[in-house]
Amino acid sequence: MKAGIVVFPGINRERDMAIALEAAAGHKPRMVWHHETDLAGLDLVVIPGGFSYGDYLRCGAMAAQSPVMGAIRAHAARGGHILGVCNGFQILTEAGLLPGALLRNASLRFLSMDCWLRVERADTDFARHYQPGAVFRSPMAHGDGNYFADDATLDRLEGEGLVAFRYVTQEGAVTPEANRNGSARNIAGLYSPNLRVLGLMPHPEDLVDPLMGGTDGKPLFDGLAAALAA
Amino acid sequence: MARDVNESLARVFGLSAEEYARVLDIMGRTPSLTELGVFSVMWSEHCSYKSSRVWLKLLPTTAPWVILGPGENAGVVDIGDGLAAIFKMESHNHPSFIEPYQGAATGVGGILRDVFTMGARPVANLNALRFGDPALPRTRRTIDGVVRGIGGYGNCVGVPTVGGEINFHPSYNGNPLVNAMTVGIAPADRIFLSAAAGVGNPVVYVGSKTGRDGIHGATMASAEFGQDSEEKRPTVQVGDPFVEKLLIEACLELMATDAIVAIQDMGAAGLTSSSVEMAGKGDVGIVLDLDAVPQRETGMSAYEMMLSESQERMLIVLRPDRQEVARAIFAKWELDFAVIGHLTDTGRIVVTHRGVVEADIPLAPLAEQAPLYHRPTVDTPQPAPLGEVADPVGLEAALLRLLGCPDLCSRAWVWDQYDSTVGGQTVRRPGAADAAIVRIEGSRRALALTTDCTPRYCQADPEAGGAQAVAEAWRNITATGATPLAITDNMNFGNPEKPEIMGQFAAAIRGMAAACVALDFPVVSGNVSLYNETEGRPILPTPAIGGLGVLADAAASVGLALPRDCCLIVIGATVGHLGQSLWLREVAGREDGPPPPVDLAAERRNGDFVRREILAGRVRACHDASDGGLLLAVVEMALAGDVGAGLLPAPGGVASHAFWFGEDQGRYVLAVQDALAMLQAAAAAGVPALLLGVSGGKDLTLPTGDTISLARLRAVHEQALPSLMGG
Amino acid sequence: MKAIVTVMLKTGVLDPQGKAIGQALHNLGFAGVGEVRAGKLIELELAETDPEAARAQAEEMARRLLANLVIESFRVEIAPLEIPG
Amino acid sequence: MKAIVTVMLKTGVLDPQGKAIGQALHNLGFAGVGEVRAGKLIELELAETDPEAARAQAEEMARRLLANLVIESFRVEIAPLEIPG
Ligand SMILES: Nc1ncnc2c1ncn2[C@@H]1O[C@H](COP(=O)(O)OP(=O)(O)O)[C@@H](O)[C@H]1O
Ligand SMILES: [Mg+2]
Repeated sequence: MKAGIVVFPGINRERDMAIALEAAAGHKPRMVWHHETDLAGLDLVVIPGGFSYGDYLRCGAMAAQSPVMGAIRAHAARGGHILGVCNGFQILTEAGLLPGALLRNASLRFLSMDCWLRVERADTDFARHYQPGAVFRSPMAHGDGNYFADDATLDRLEGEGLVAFRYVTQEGAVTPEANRNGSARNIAGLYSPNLRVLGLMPHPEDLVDPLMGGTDGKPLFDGLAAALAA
Repeated sequence: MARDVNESLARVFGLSAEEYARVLDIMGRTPSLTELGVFSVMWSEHCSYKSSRVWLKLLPTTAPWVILGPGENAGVVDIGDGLAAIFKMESHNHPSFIEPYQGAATGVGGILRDVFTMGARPVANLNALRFGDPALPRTRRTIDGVVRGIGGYGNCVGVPTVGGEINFHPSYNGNPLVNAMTVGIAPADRIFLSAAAGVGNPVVYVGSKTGRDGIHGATMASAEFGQDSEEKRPTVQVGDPFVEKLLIEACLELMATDAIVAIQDMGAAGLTSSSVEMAGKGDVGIVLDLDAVPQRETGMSAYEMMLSESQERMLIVLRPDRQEVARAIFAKWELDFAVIGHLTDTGRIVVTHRGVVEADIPLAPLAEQAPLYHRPTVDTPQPAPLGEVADPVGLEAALLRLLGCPDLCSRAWVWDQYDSTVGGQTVRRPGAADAAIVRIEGSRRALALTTDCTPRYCQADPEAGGAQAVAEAWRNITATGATPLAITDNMNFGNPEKPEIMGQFAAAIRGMAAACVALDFPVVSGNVSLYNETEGRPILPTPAIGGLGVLADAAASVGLALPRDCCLIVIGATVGHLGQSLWLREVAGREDGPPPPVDLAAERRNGDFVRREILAGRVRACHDASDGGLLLAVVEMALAGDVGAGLLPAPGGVASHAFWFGEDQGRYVLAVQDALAMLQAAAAAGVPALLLGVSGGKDLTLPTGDTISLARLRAVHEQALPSLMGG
Repeated sequence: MKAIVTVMLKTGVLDPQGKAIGQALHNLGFAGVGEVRAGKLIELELAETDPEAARAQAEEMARRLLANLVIESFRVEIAPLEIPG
Repeated sequence: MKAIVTVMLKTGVLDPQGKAIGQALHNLGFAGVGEVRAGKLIELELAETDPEAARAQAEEMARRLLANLVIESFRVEIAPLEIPG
């Protein structure tokens, strides 16, 4: 798997992501500076978490306009894989590569804690190492993770099976309490129609080592590495 | 700005009549306004340590593993594998009272710069906070703003906030304490220092532009709050964590080259203190051309530029042949870069602006003749012994009250707003262990980090309290299995011109020094914040300690979460000391008696034993017994592990409430599988040990037979702070 | 010219900030406060001197960056640059 | 009445948001953009029907909650409540 991690000014989880990808793929991912415009040769483009451009104005808004986005769009258009985590998810929605938007958390506070995620479908390159319906733990850390889309869009996403993960209780129930940031229909992650683009708010890359409290996030990266093995 | 410089203006600037006379003497003429500004900030309490220096000298600062003690921007210790930990704690108390969000945020930004300016990538932040009575709306607004500010800055720069502490007391009503600590990692042989060298070398300004922010912040930080504090407001600085993040990356990139001769962040008193200190330390002169300074506002005077405390700026002396390399790096990160001067051999700082020499000051006397005061001290009277205190309510009621009181309730509401995992190296997060554990990327090694101080002990007996603060930091690190290495301190006290306050300060230092020596735990950096008073009422003396330890293997650390089917054993002697305990305050409604004595030899013996047992793999969980005593320690372990416990009766000779809520020092609660072996090992080591009970189930069973469900305990513990803060 | 771009959440998009402000005002004892909506305001100094051209430029900026039209709507006002002083 | 409270950073106070927006507009190729300042706008529906009383009320709200007078200043505009539609 040839993975590249896009680094916008203010991104801060690129190192976490590199560790998770290296553990899965066996080699270091390429770091892609936001001025680069050629992503040829990459199987997977990852937009990691952080505060691109300080998250001033709106999270992800300024990054979504930067030069590398043209290359990322082209990568998507040729069916390449894209993973956007946290700020990366926000950037993907701001760039229109995924529908909807991420609003301020309903509590209006930054939320840093573990959450439980339910795997809504396992027949994708991202989720293939999870069981369908499995519940896994993931850290999250964001101020603006409250997923919003209008009802028609939400219905379409559900109808087309594009919801990747939902916030649930440890037992797997979709409840308001499990949905700390207030996301529409407990949506934590979304696929593009071709299932090659995934955006999600929580940070599975921060739970890939037993020392850090678990390996619940590891199957995502292992699955990707297996799917994209050259 | 055409003001006549004279003694009365000097007074407005915070200089005394004698100090101003000394300025005249050094200058041999009336200083310009800019020069007066330079003297006033360099000789402020904040920059000169004029009241505290004579006492700080008593602190031990060396050990074989100390690479650099106090004197640089932060302290440096060897942590093995060719790496160094660089760390420091600093206060932002006054700014946080005036504008809690920005005050706390810029406090975090400032301490981060102190650490990365030395070449370290920051890997952890901690914060030690003291607030007033939480029933007051003003206090709640301050808490809310401070917590948001710390999170807002730390989360954005991507440094995990992994620990800290919070206390409440009405003495902090008009003067909260915000002490921020940063820890970074650098190669031990690539530490960057601030002493300028090389006559002719360029002096370069990088980071954000200069505005009229925080002018006279350093003297404000040294001034007591009075009725007019509201009017001092325009000095508030606004932080830009995005620029700070870029600055970290740009500086670290530059530090990987050989371009830097010396580097220093612009902290309090901005351009003045950074240039004066860099040149002074290097015994060179410096010329600054203020026209070259990147400016955010128009029409700034020399005085304003020299005293501005705009954030996210650094001053660097470069090798002349590397100037373009450096310029390119800062251009890449879209930061300002400007050559604003060069080094000279004159021993003077010369500042020009629009073709006019605005300041020309000899550096040696500015430093050497800085005021130094041996202020009079009065000892704090020894508190009267407490005597017997009857138990008015019983164990269960007292436990529930303590568990939900502001000083003991869960801090999850706070740490849930701090990104504690960014970096992917946080082995033990807030609430998971007595010290946070952060692994060093790409290695098995880890740091153990904590902040500690019990101000009510310091108020009753500053010497015992000073020793206790150091001992508790050492204990919290030990309780994870780590080896304590060194501390940073943040001395928060009232007005040093009052002999009682200076007496508190001196005694706290004596206590700290004794503990540092006994525990091999030297001070490598620190900060002093005086004049923490509102309308003449001082805060509790608060010598906050930030401790750092190291683990050769992160996997060997233990947390405090209680596992099932273990025995609970307390290490250390329990005599049931209730003086100054939280039980006494919250249950008996009294705040008197002496604080618990600190037996440093026993502290060391107990801790070394506990660490050895943890590293031998014979301890499943460990928690020190401190605030609230043994029962609180056991309940915190039970809640963290979601496993209940059944407790045995207190041994004869100690009243039940004193046994369970007394705050005797030097104790640890261990969860072990083989109780007998542990008791025997303790006996062999000459360490007191006692079986307290066993773990299992989902309830706490008190020795009285009363049973309380963990769910109920959890509700009391975890809902207290959110409900106080309104959700 | 000076352009003032006001960005508000579209009706139908949950506005937790507005709600929280409303609640806080209520708690402070202010009566008779109905709906509260929170938005953003961006003031731009433009070199452009023609009001209509300036408006067009600001609208373009709003569409491309200042507002996210999935959730927000915007309004542009144009005013002469004030002489500072 | 409807009250519109505009809250801006005081002049001289660093405005990281405004700065970043200006930079982003520049990167997007918009020329001739001078200073950019970011602020907040809060729209309140007030039961009060007298414009002057409504203004006084909104100003009081701004002073007590909506603006942080340490670093921000505010302006209040009063307008009749629109009939929704
Ligand atoms: N301001 C804070 N920021 C982050 N973590 C905090 C803060 N205050 C307390 N904590 C965390 O809460 C836990 C309990 O703190 P404390 O009661 O002071 O512990 P102890 O008494 O064992 O020293 C620790 O993990 C500590 O790091
Ligand atoms: Mg502690």
